[in-house]
Amino acid sequence: MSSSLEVWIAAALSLMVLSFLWRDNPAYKFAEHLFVGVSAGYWMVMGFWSTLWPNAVVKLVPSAARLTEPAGPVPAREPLVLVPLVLGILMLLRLWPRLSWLARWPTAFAVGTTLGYNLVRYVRSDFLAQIHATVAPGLLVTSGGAVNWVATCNQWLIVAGTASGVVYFTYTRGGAGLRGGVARGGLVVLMVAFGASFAYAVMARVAVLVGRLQFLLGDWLGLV
Amino acid sequence: MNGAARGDVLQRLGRLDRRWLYLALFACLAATLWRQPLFRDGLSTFSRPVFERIEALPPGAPVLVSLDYSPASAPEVEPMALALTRHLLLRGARPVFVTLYPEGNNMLQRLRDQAIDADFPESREGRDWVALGYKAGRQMVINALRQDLATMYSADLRGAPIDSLPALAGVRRLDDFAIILALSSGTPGLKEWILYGGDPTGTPVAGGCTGIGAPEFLAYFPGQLVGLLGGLKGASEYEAALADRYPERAFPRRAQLAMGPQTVAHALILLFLVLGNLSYLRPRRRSPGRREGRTA
Amino acid sequence: MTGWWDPAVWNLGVIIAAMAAAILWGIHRARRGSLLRVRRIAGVEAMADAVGRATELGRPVLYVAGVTDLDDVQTIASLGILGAVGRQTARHGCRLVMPTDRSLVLAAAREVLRESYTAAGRPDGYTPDMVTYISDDQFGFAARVDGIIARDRPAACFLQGAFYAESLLVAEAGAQAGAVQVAGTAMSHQLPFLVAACDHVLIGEEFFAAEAYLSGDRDKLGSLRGQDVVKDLALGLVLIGAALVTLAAATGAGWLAVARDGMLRLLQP
Amino acid sequence: MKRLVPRVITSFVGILLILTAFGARPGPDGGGVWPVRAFDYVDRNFSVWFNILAVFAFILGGASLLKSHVAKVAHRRPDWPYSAVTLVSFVGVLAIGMLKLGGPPGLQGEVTDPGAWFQIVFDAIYDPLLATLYALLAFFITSAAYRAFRLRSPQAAILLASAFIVLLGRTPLGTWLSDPVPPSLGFLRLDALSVWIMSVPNLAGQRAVLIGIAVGVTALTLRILAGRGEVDGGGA
Repeated sequence: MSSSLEVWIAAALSLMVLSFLWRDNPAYKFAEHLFVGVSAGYWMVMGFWSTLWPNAVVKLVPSAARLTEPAGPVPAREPLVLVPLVLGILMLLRLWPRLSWLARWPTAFAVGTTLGYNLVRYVRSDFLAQIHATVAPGLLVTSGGAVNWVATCNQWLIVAGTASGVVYFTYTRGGAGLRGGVARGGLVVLMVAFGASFAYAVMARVAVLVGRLQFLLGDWLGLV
Repeated sequence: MNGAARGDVLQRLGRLDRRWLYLALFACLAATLWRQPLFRDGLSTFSRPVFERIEALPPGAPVLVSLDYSPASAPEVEPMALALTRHLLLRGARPVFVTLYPEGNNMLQRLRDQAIDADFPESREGRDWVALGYKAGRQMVINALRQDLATMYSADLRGAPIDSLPALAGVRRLDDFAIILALSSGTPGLKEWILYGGDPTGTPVAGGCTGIGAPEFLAYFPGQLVGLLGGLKGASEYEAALADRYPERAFPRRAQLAMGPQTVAHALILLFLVLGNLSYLRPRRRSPGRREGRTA
Repeated sequence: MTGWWDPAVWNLGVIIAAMAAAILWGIHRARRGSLLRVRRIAGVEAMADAVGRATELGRPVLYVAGVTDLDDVQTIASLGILGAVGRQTARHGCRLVMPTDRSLVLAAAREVLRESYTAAGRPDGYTPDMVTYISDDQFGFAARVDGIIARDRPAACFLQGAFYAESLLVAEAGAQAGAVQVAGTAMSHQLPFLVAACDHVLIGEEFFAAEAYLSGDRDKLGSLRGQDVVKDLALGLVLIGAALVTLAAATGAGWLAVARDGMLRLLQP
Repeated sequence: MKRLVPRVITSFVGILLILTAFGARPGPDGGGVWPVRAFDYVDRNFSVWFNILAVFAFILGGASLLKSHVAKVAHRRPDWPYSAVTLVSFVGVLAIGMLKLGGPPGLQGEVTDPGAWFQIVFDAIYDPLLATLYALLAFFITSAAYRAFRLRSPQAAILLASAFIVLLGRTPLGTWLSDPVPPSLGFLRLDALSVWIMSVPNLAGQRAVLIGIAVGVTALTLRILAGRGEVDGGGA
C-alpha cells in the first residue's frame, strides 16, 4: 500500500468518480465540480505561460523576459503582436452585454482563418487524396506478371464500396431504382466500417479502465 | 429446460440491473490483472511500416514527436510514446517533442521520467532530444510550424533559445523533419497532422492513436500515413517488436501486460452482446407481428 | 502574372473551382425557384415526432450542440438544426433545455432561439435561461448534462453536433431516461456509439443535409443539390479513373496511358 | 455595421487564406513579386495570431465559469456549495499556476517542473479525475452492449457481425479460437478476417465518409464566405 499522500488523494478522488456507477451522489458531485474548477484554471494557466507570455507579452515588452529567464537573452520587440492582443481583449468584451457586439470581430477573424485553411486542406486530403488512393491501383492487381486475384477482388470491393458509400450520401436524387439499390449497398459498407469502429472503441475504453485499475490495485493498494 | 422457461429466464436477464454488469467487468479485470498473463505479439500490417521506417532512420535524423493526449487516454497512447521514444533514441535519431494538448507538458514530464531519464541516462536534452512543449491554437500551431518553427517556439521548455540547440541544427520548419510521429487521442491529433502538416509539406506522417480513431485513420494508409499503431494492441505490437529487435534492453511492457485484461474484457462484452440480444430476439420470434423496424 | 502562383497545385485549384461552381450553380438555381426535392431522411421525421411526443407527455426536449466551439462547421450546422427544433418547440409550447460547453455557443444559441420563437409567433416563449453554460471541459460538461437528464427526464434528446468520447455518457443517460434520441454528427468515430444507443442517427453528411432540409433555406437546399453534383463528380472520377488505370495497363495503348497520367495528375493531392 | 463588419472580416480573411495555398513560395531570401511576399506574410502571421487569440478563448471560458458560479453562490441557488467548490478550486489552481508556486524561485522555470505545486495538483487531482471519468466509459459500453446494442435491423446485424470479428481478431483470444482452422483456409482465421475488414470494407466506408464530409465542409465554407452563412462570426 502506498505511503504517498499524493497517491492517496488521487485514489480517493478516483473512487469518488467511480461512485457514479452506483448512482449520482454528493461525493461524485464534489469530484466533478472540483474537476470543472481545476480544469478551467489548468487550461488558463497553460495557455498563459505556454503561449500568451512568450508569444505575445514578451514580444511586446521584451524586458518582461527577465522575470522568467533572468539569464536568457532579451528578444527583439515585435509590435505587430498588438493585433492579436487587441482582438483578444475585444473577445473578452463578450462578458459585458453592452459591448459584446465588438467581440464578434475577433470571432470573425478566428472563423475566417479556420474556414480558409480548412477548405483547401479538406479538399486536398479528404477529397482528392482519397479518390487518388482508390483509383491509382487500378482494377487488376498484378504481381510478378500474373494477376493477383485476391488483391484484385479486394480492390474491386474498395472501389465499389467507396463509390456506393458516396452514392448513399446524396440526397437530392431519387431514392429508388438503381441509385437506391447502390445506396443500400453503400449503407452495408458503412455498417461494416462502423462495426470495426465499434470494436476499436470498445478496445479503447477497456484500455483506459485497465490503466485506472492498474493505478488503484497496483500503485495504491500494491495488490498487483 | 423447456422453451417457455428458457424465455422467462432470458426476459429476467434482460432486466438485470446494470450495476451487476459493472461488477462483473470489474471482477474479471481485477482477477486478470492479478494473474498478469503475458501474450506473445508481433507487428501487424499497419504497425510494421512504422517500426521499419524508424529502423531505417539515419543517425541524427530529426523527428517531430507530437504528444497529443491527456491522462484520459494515456493508458493506450502513453505506452506507444514510450516505445517510440526508446526506439528513436536507440537508433540515434533526435526526437523533438511538441504537443497540441495543454496536458501535453505534463505527459512530456512523465515521458522524460519513465523513458528518457530511466533508460537513456547518457542522453542530453538539447543535444539528443528537445522538448518544445505546448502551444495554444490547435491545428493552427501545425500551420505555423509548416512555415517557420521560430514563429511559435523561440525557446525550448528549459528556456534555451532554439538557435542554441544542437539537436535542432538545420531544422527550421516542418519539412526539415525526417518524419512526423503524432500520438493522438482526438482532435487535434493525427488527422490534423496529416491535413495541416504532412500533406501540404510532403513530410511523412506516422503515429499512434487510441482505438477510437484507428478505423478512420486507416483511410489515409499507406499513402498519406506511413503506418499506424492502433490502440492498445498497436502499442503491444510495438513493445513486442522492440523487445525482439533489441533483446539486450529489457524495457517495461506496459501495453503487452494490459492485453490480458483486455482480452477478458472483450470476451465478457461479447458475451453480454449475445445475451442481451438473445433476450431481445426471443419474445419477438414468438410474435413476429411485434417487430419494430428502426433505422440506425 | 508569372511567378505569382505555385504551378504544382493547379489541379487543387481546378477541383476547388469546379466544386465552387457546382455549389454556387445549385444555389443560383434554387433562388430562381427551381423545385427542390430531398429524399426522405428518417432521422428528421423522427425529430418532429419526438417534439410532439414530448409535448403530449409534458416533458422537455434536451438539445446538445456538440462539444466544440463556433469555429467548427458542425457546431454551426447544429445551430441551424436548433433553429428548426426551436420553431417546433415554440409552436407546441414544449420546454427546451440546452446546456452548452462554450461561451460563444451559448451566445449564438440564444440568438438562434430568440429568432426561432419570434418567427413562430411566440416571442414571449423565449427565455435566455433555456440555454445555459456548463463547462468548457468535455467530461465535466457530459457529467452535468447527465445530471440534467436524470433530473428533468426529457422525453427527447437531440444530440446534434461534433461529439467526442462524452457522447456515450450522454446517450446512455438519455436511453436510461427513456427518451427518444436522435443523434447527428460528422464524427465518424462516435457514430457507432450513437447508432448503438439512439433511435435514429444522421450519419455524417446526412447531418448537414438534415440542416438544409429543416431550415427550408433555399440557399442551403440549393447548396445540397450542388454538393450532390460534386459527389457525382467524385463518383465519376473514381469509376472512370479506375477503368482508365486498368485499361491502360491491360492494353498498353499510348493514348490510354496519356489519359491515365492526366487523370492521376488531376487527382494528385 | 454590427453585422456587416464581422461578415466582411470573415470573408476577407477566409478568401485571402484560400488564395495563399496557391501562391508561389518566396525564394530563400524572402524575395519574389509583391503578392508572393504578401501571401507569405499572411500565411506566416495569421496562424500565430490565431494561436494567441486561442488563449483568450481559455480566459473567456474561465471568466464565464467564474461569472456563472459566483452568481450561483451569491444567490444561494440549489447546489450552491458545489459551485463554491468549483470557485475555490478554480481560483486556487489559477493562483498556484500564475504565481508558479513551488519549484524554481520566482516566476522562473516551468509550471510542470518537478516540485512545482501545479505539477502536484496535476498528479494528485487533475490526472485521477480525468482518467477516472474516462474509465467510466468502459462500464457504460459494457451496459450498452447488453442493453442497447440490438439487432434492430439487417444493418445493425451487419454492424454487430463486423464488430464481433474485429473484437475477437484483435486479441489473443481470436488467435486461440482460430487455431483449429486448417492452413489452406488461413483467410478464415479471425485475426486475418479482422485485418481484411479493416483494410477493405472499413477502408471503403471511411473513404466514402471522408469524401462526403469534405464536400459538406466545402459547401458550408463557401456559403459563409459568400456572406450567406447562418452564423456571422459568433452571433450575439
